[in-house]
Amino acid sequence: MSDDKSKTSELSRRGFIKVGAAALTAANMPMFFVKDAWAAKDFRNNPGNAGSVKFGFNVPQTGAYADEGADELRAYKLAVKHINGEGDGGMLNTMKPLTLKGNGILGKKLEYVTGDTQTKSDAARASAKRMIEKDGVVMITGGSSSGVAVAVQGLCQEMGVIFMAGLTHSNDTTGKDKRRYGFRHFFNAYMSGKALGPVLKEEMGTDRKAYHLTADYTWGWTQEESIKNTTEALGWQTTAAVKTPVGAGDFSQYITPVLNSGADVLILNHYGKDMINSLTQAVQFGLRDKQVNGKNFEIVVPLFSRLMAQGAGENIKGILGTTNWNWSLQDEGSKAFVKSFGQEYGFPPSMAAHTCYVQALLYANAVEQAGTFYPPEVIKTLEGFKFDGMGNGPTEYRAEDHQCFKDVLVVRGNQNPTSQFDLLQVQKIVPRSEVEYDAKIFGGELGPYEV
Amino acid sequence: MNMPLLKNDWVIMAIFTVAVLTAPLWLTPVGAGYPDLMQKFAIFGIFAIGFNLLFGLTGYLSFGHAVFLGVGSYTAVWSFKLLTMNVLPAVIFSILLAGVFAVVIGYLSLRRSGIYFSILTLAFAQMSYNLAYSVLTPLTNGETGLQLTMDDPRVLDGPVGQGLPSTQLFGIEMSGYNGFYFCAVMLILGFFISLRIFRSPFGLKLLAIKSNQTRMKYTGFNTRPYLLTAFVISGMYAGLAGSLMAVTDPLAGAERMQWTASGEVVLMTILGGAGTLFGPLFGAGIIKYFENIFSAMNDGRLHEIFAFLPDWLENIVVAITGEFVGEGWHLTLGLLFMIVVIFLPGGVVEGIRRASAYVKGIFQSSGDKDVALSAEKE
Amino acid sequence: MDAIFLQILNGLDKGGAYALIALGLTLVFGTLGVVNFAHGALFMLGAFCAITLEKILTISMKVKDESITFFDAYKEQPYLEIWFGDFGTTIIDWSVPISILLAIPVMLLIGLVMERGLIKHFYKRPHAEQILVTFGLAIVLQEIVKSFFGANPIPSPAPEIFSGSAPIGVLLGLGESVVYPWWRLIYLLFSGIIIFAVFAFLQFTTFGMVVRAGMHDRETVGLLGINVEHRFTIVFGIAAVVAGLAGVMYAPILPPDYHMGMDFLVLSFVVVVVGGMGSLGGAVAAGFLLGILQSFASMNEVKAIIPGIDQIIIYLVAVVIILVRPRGLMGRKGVMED
Amino acid sequence: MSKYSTTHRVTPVTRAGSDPAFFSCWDIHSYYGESYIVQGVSFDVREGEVLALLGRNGAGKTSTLRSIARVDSPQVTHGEIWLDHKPLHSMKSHEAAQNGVALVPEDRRIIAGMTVEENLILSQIAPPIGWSIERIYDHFPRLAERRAQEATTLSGGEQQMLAVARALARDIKLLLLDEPYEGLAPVIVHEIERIVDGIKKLGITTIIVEQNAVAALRLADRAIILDMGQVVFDGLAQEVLDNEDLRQQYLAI
Repeated sequence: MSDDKSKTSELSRRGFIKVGAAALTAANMPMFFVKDAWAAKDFRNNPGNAGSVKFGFNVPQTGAYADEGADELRAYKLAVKHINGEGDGGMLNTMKPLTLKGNGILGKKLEYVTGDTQTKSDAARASAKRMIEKDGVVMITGGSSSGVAVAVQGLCQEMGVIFMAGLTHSNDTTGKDKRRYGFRHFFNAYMSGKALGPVLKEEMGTDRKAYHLTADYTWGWTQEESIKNTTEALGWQTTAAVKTPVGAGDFSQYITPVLNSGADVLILNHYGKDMINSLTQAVQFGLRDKQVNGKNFEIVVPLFSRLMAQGAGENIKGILGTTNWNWSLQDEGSKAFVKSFGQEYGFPPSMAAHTCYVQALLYANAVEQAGTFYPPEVIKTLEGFKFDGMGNGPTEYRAEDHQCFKDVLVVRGNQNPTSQFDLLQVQKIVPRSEVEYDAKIFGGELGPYEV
Repeated sequence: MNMPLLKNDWVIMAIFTVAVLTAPLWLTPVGAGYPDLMQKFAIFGIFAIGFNLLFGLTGYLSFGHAVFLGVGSYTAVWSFKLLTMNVLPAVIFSILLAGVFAVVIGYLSLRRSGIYFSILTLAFAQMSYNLAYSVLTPLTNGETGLQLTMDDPRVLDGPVGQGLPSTQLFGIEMSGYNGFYFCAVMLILGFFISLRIFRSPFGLKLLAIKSNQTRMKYTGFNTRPYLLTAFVISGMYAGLAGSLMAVTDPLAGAERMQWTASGEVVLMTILGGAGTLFGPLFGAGIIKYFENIFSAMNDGRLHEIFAFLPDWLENIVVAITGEFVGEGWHLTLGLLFMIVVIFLPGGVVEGIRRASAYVKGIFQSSGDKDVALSAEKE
Repeated sequence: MDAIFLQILNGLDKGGAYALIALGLTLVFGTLGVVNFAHGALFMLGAFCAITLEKILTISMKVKDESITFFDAYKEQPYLEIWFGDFGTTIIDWSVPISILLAIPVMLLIGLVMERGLIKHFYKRPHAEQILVTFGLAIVLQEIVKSFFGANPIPSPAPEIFSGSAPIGVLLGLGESVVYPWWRLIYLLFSGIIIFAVFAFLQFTTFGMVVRAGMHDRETVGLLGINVEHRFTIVFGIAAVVAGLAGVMYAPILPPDYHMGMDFLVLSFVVVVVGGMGSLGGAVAAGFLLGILQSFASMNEVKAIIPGIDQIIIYLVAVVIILVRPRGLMGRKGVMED
Repeated sequence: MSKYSTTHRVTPVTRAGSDPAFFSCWDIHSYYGESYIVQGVSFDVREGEVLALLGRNGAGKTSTLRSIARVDSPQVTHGEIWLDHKPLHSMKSHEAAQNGVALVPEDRRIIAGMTVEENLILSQIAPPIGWSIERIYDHFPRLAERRAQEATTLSGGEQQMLAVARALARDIKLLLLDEPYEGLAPVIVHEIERIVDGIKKLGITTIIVEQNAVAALRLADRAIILDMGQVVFDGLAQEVLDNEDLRQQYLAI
C-alpha cells in the first residue's frame, strides 16, 4: 500500500485496509522499496532532500504525431535549460510575475525523463506510470491528442502527480473530464468557435450554408458542436454534418455529396493526417473554385497547426482557422521564446512547442512560488494564477476548471510566404474576453486536492 | 528444454511460481522492477499464453484476438461502475463475457481455415474497434475511454468519500505491487491451466489437428468442437487479461481492440516461440520491455550509460545508439523481429534450447562435438 | 442520380487503388506462397520515390531572409527554374508523373534485393514466421523513411493542368454539378492500364505463361526444366513495381507519410482474401467491389438508416463473402487454407 | 541405419561413378520432414533398359523417383545419383530436367487453366527440346483433336497421354514413370501400355513404378523390390514372376 502511494495518511482515510493485507504486502515487498517510502514526507515522489527533481515529458515519438512530439521535446529541453539557468533564459526574461531564480526549482537542479505516448491512451498511461513509479517524477506533461490527455490526466489525479496537458483541444479536457491535478494551456474547441465567429461573419457574411465533415470521435463532436453553435448564432444554416471515420485516408465519398448539397461553406472538423487528407482532396474536387448561391465556396478548418499546414502544402493557402500561438507574434514573450528556440535548433517553434515550453515554466514557477512540491499547494498556486509575457497577452489559469484563458489567434494560410516557415498569417487576435465562458456549461468535477 | 528435471510438471510449476513472485527482485537491475511494467508483463503474459493455446496447439492464427481483450476491459470497468470496486466480480464477468463473444466469433470464423480464418477474426475485431471508437460511444466512451466517475451507481458499495474509489480485493487496493501480485497469481493459475491443457488428451487432439486436419476429417473425427473449445478458452484468457488491465488501471479504451493490438500478441507468441510453454511469456516480456524501457531512453540517459567510455568514443556510441532508442525504438523492434526469425526459427525458446544444447556439448565431451550436434537434432 | 453516379466513380477510384495493391500482393502469394506484410511498405516507398524526385528537382538556391537572425529562414528558388526558366517550372510541376521513370527501376531493384536477400529464405518456413520477418522488414523500412523525411505527411501535388475537376456531367449530359477531379480520373485510367498490362503480360507472353503455370504447380514446372525460382524473383520485382507505381500516382491524392503502407496493409489483405487466395482476377474484382460498397455506405442516406455502416462495411462484406463462399470470390482450393 | 535390414537385402555391387553404368544411384537417404522414407537405396540402370520399381504402399517407390528427379521433397540427405556421368545429386529439379530426367508423376500434374497445347509448349521452354509438337500430335492424334481444350478437362487416359507427351517433348535420357496405369479403366490401360511399349522401343531408359506389378513386369527387363525404404531384391523381371515367395512377401500378389 504505502509503497505505491508513499503516504501514510491514506491508510486511515480509506479505512478499509485490513491488517492482514498490509502484512502480506509488506512480506512481498522487496526491501529496497520500503526504504524511501517511509522516510518520505506525505506525498508521492517527494524529492525531500535530493539535489534534483525530475519532470516527465510524455510525447508521441512514434505514429502520426511524431514530428509534433519531437518539437514538444525540443521545447521541453529548452525549458529545462532555462529553468536551470543555462542558455539565454528565454521567457524567464519576460514572464511576469516571476518567482523562478534560474537555479533550478527551489534550488534543486531540474532533470527530465522522456516517454512515448504513441498517441494511444494505454501506451501513454503506461509511460506515465513508469515515470511516476520508476523515475519518481514530480510532474508530467505532454501529449498530442485529447484522448491521451484525458487518460493521462485521470491517471495523474489518481496517483497524485500534477499533469500539464500538451496539445488537447477537446472541451472535455477541462469540461466533463476535468481533474484537480490537470491544467491546460491550450485553447479548446469552444474558444475556436467563439474566435472564428466574428471573422467568419466579416469574411463570409451571415447568409451561409455550412456543411460539416467531422471526425467521428469525441474531439470531432465537441468541435462540430462548438462551431455549429457559433455559426448558427450568426444566422448560418447547417446543411449537413457528416461523421467520417478516423484515418479514412480517402475522403472522396464524403466530399462528392458536398458538391450538390447547396452548401457554400465546408467546415472540416478534422485534425492531423485526416485534416491534411480531407483538405487536399476537397481542393482537388474543385471546391475552392466553386460558386454556390452566387458566393465563392469557402473551406474552414477550425483547428490549424503549422505542421498540418506543411502537410497540406499549397492547399492551405487562404484557408481560415484558429491556432493557439504562432511564432510570428510580436509580443516580448513570443519574441524571446522564438529567439532562443531558433538559436538552439535553427528553425522556429510550433504551437505545440510553445504550449509545452510554457507549461513546464508555469509549473516550475508555481512550485517556486508555493515554496514546496506538495501538489495541493502547487495546485492552489496555479489555480487562478494570472500572468503575462508568455505570448497571447495577459493570461489566467481559471480556478474553476483549470482552463487557461488568453487571446486566441485566427489565422489564414499564407498566400505569399516570405520564407519556408512563413505558412500562417495571423488574421486577427481575438481578445480573451470574447472567448470566455462559464465553467459550468461543460459540467464535470475537479475532484479532491488530496489523493 | 530436455533436462529431465523439467519433465516433471510440479517442478516446472514450482520454479515458475518462485520466478514470478520474486520478479521485483530480479527485474530491478534491468530497470523493469516497477509495478506498472511488471503488471504488464503478467497481463500480456496471460494474453499470450491464451493465444498460444489456440495458435500454438491448433495452428489457427487468429488476427483479431484483441477484441476479447477489449471486451474484458469494458466489462470490468462497467462492473466497477455499476456494481462494486471489488475486482472479483469484474474478473469473473469479463471472462464470461469474453467467452460469450468467443463462442459467437469462433463459431462463425472456425467454419473456415487458414488465412480465411485469420481474416474473419480480423474483420470481427476491426468492426468491434471501429464501432467502439465511434458509434458505440455511449457504451465505451469512444476515444477517451471508459472511465470511473463520481456519479457511478456502484450499487454494492456504499457511498464513497472524496475522489474516485480504487479497485480493491476485499479491501486490498489493487494498484502498485498489490496489483502486480494479483496479476502474478492469475498468471501462475493461467500458466498451470495451460500446462495441464498441453499435457491433456485434449491438448494432444489439438496438436493432431494442427499436424493433419484433413486426415482427421477423413477418419470421421469432427474437429470443430475441439477447435471451438480451444478458441473459447483462449478468448477467455484474453478476457482475463483485459479485465486485469482494468483492475490495475480502471480505464478501457477502444484501441485495445485495434488490429495492431491483435498483431502484437501474434508477434509476441511467434517471437517467443509458438507452441512452446514458455515462449509466449518471453515474447510478451521482450515486446513490453522494449515499449517501456527502450522508448524511454534519450540522449541524456545514454550519456549516463556510456559515461565510462572516453569522451570522443562516448559521443560516437551515443550518436549511433541514439538512433535505436527513444523515437527509434520501433526500428530496434523491427530489426529484432527479423533477426530472431532469420537466426532463430522457432523463436527465443529455440534460441535458449540451442544455447543450452551447445553449453551441454561443451561440458559433456571435450573433443566429441557430435554430442552437441545430436542434442540439437533431437 | 448524379450522387449515385459520383459515388460509383469514387468507388471505382478507390477500388483502383485497392486492386493495384492487392494485385501485387496476390502475385507474391500465388507464386512464392509468401505472406508479405512488407507489401504496404513497398506502396509507401513508391510514394516516396515521387517525394524524392520532387526534392531533387527542387534543389534550390536559398536567399537568406536577413530580417530574421536566429534561425535559418530563407526564400528559395529551384535551380531548375533559374537555369531553364518556365521549362524548369514545368518539369517541377510534372514531378509526380515523371517520378514513374524513377520508381520503375528503383522499385524493381528493391523488389529483387528483397526477394534474393530475405524472402527467398522463407519459402518453406511457416506462414507465421514469414509474417514476423516481413512485418519486421516493414517496420524497418518505414522507420528509415521516417528518419529521412519525418513523420508528417508531405504534399506532392499533381501537375497544374490536372488540378481542377473535369466537367464530366456536361460531357455525359448529366448536368453541370457532376464534376470529378482530373487527377482521380487519371488514377482510375492508370490503374486500369496497369491491371491490364499485368494481365496481358501473364496471358500473352511465354514468361507470363510460365508464371501462371508456376502459380498452379511450381514443382511440375520445375520438372519441365524451367528455373521457376529465378522467374518468381522477377515476379516479386514486378509486384514491387506495381505497388510502387500505385504509390507514386496516389501521392497527389494522399500526401505520403512514412506510415501510409501500414494503413493500407490490413485493407489490402482483406481485399486479397475476399477475392480468393491465389486469384489475380479475384483480387481485382474484390478491390473494385469493396471500393464501390464503401462509397455507397458512406452516403448520408445510407448512414441515416444504419449509423456507422461506413466504418465497418468492408469488414462486414468480407465476413459475409468468406462465410458464403469458402474461398472468397475466386479462390482456389488448397491455397493458404492450412 | 540398418535397423530394418532384412534377409533379402542386396549389397550394392557397384559404387556410383566408379562404374560406367548409364544411371546409378548409390546409398540415397531421403526425408519428408521428420519421417525417414528412403533408407539407403542403391541400384544401376543400363542404357535403354526398363526397370520396374516394385513394392507395397509406403515402401518408398515414389519417394525414390522423386529423389532422383530432385524435387524439393523428399529431401535427400545422403547419397549419390549419376546419370550419364552427370551428378544429379548436386542439382535442383530444373537442372536435372535439363540434363535429361523426366518425371511423369503419379497424379499426372497437368497444369490447370491451360490448354493441351500450352501444356506442351511449356515443356519446350527449357532445353533440351525433344519431339516437335507436330510430331507429338502425329503420335497422339487424340491430343491433336483436343489441342485447344483446357487440359484438366481431359479424361484420365488422355491426361496420362499428355503427361507422357510432355516428357517426350523434351530430349530425355531417363524417363521416370510413376503409376502410369493408376485409376484408369482396363481398356485405357492397354492403350497406355502400348504407348509405354513404344517408348521402350525408342530405347529410352525408363524406371517404372507400378502397383500393378504384373503389368510392369511384362514391360520391364529388370525389377527392384523395395521394402520399408530399402532394396530387398534386385534381379531380372522374370525372376520376380517366377518367385512366388518373393511376390507374396513383398508385393502381396
